[in-house]
Amino acid sequence: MTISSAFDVGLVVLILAVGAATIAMREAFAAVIGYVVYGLLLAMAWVRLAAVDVALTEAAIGGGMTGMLMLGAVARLRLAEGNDIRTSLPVRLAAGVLCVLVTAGVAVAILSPPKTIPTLAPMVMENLAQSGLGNPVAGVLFVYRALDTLLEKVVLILALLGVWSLAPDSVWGGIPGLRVYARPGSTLTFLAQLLPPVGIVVAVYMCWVGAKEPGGAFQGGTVLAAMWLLVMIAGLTSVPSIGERWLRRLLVVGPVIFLGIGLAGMVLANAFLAYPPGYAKPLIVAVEVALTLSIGAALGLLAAGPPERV
Amino acid sequence: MNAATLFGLCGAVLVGLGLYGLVTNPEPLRKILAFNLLGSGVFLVFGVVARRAAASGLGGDPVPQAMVITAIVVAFAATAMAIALVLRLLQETGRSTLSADDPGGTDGGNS
Amino acid sequence: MKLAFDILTVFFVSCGAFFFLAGTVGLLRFPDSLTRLHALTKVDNLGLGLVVLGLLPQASGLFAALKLVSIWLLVQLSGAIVTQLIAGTVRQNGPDG
Amino acid sequence: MASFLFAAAGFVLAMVALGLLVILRRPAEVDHMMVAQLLGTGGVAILLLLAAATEAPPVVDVALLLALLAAFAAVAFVRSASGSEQEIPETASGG
Repeated sequence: MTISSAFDVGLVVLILAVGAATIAMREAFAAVIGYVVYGLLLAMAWVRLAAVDVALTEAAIGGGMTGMLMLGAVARLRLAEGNDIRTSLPVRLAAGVLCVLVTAGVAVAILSPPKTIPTLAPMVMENLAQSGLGNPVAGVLFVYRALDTLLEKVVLILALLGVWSLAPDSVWGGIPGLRVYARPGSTLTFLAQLLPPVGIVVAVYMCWVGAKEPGGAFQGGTVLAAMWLLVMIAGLTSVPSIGERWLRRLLVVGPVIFLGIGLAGMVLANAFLAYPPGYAKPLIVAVEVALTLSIGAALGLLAAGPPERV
Repeated sequence: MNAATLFGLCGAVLVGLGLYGLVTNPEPLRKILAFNLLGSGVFLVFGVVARRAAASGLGGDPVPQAMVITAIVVAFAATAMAIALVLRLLQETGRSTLSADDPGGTDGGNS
Repeated sequence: MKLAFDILTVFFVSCGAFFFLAGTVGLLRFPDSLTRLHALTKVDNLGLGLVVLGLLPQASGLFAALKLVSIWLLVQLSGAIVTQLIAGTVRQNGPDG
Repeated sequence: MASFLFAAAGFVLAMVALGLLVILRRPAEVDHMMVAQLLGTGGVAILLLLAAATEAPPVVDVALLLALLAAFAAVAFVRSASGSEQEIPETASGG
């Protein structure tokens, strides 16, 4: 066994242990903390699988944003009662057997790979030069499967609409119920003053470097969202009401520009979401910048929750 | 066994763990958490598919990688939606379980 | 020259690893939350600093080296503030909170 | 050189694992919050060592993101810890 595979075995054992702890923990708070750890460890697994783009996304969303979202819920659900219901032993056993079977099935599928492994990588690499991008993952996201990426932005906005629509009628268009932790002059204020400038630089860097190396709009947008939430939690800026014009424009600017360029492609390049030859890279960078802002706004608002006061 | 297979098996176990948590845990929030675990296991399996197709001087097939990135963001959106539903349920009914019984009426101890 | 750089790397990274060990021992042995927090933050940050110092000779250029140092500075600064925050929770809720 | 760096990364991973084991077994919430610190330093060290060992400079960016989000996660932990239920305390004494 080489040293790198020993490292991998250790990492896998740790991931599984933390994952199991997340399921088995009695306290919801501890379980969510376990999940954050799990997300950050999974980012390392993605690094070992040579998928740095995915590692960045997993660290940002799996570790940071999902943790923030769930911890907010834990703090509220703590006040609820009626959590003592336990699942009976036969049900647990049956579920255990079912899960072992599912695991075994997936494991068999993994251990018996097909003779010729299907891949689109050579095709991507052949055509990547035309787009002027250096990062094949960005190439797939913005050139070959641009429709997926566009629709995903629409899904984000639809999810946000879904979250908003859960608010009572009386507070529609009001302010999201993000719990703040404001203690004037506290250390949190200092952190919220120090970290966001760094975070914004990192977000711009991620977005810019995404064309050539791992990174891109998703990662940059998530960092922006995290920094925005930090500033709001510290009480340095107030949480905007969801009816604000600028907020709604920010949410749609990315998809609208993407769609506009896609429609222009029908005229200029003979296909929806095709880029005219020679202009691919600047257009993709423009789309990425707009998407970074929109993703940041959408993720931040998703974590902030439905409006609760007017 | 190479690294890709190892992480693939890790993904398989995570799928099982997540499924177990999803079935047995009564609290909705824990169910959401377990569902995320299940989902990330599936992503990991998908990542192994990408890794096996390493070609053209790349670490892996970029197509599955791009799809996993999309999936992670969509999973976050779905999680946010689910949590908003749970919190709304709490607001409406004052409890955070999905069972149809009376709140806290299991064995008298409703503290 | 390459050898000298490699020796520097081995030396500093080993020192860093030692401090990570020391931090974990502190986490295991210290009696209450505040002292454990202290062990974790100070010693691990020093360990990370030494690891970064050890990796500098392996960096591909000035920019890469600067990036390494700025990551350490970021961890250092945010780590110090975050520790203060957590310690504040201890003071507010008591050590068992 | 690569195998030394891998070994160092594995050692730090073992230390982080041990730390996690200790932290997550303790009952106090305050101890649980320390995982942000543990991953913020140990995780960054592991990723930097991996980046150097596999000669993959983009991995350094993952370390950068991890450093940033560990601090963010810690804020989330502190905000949601029990005892901070009141939205905004009337007095700013903090004690």
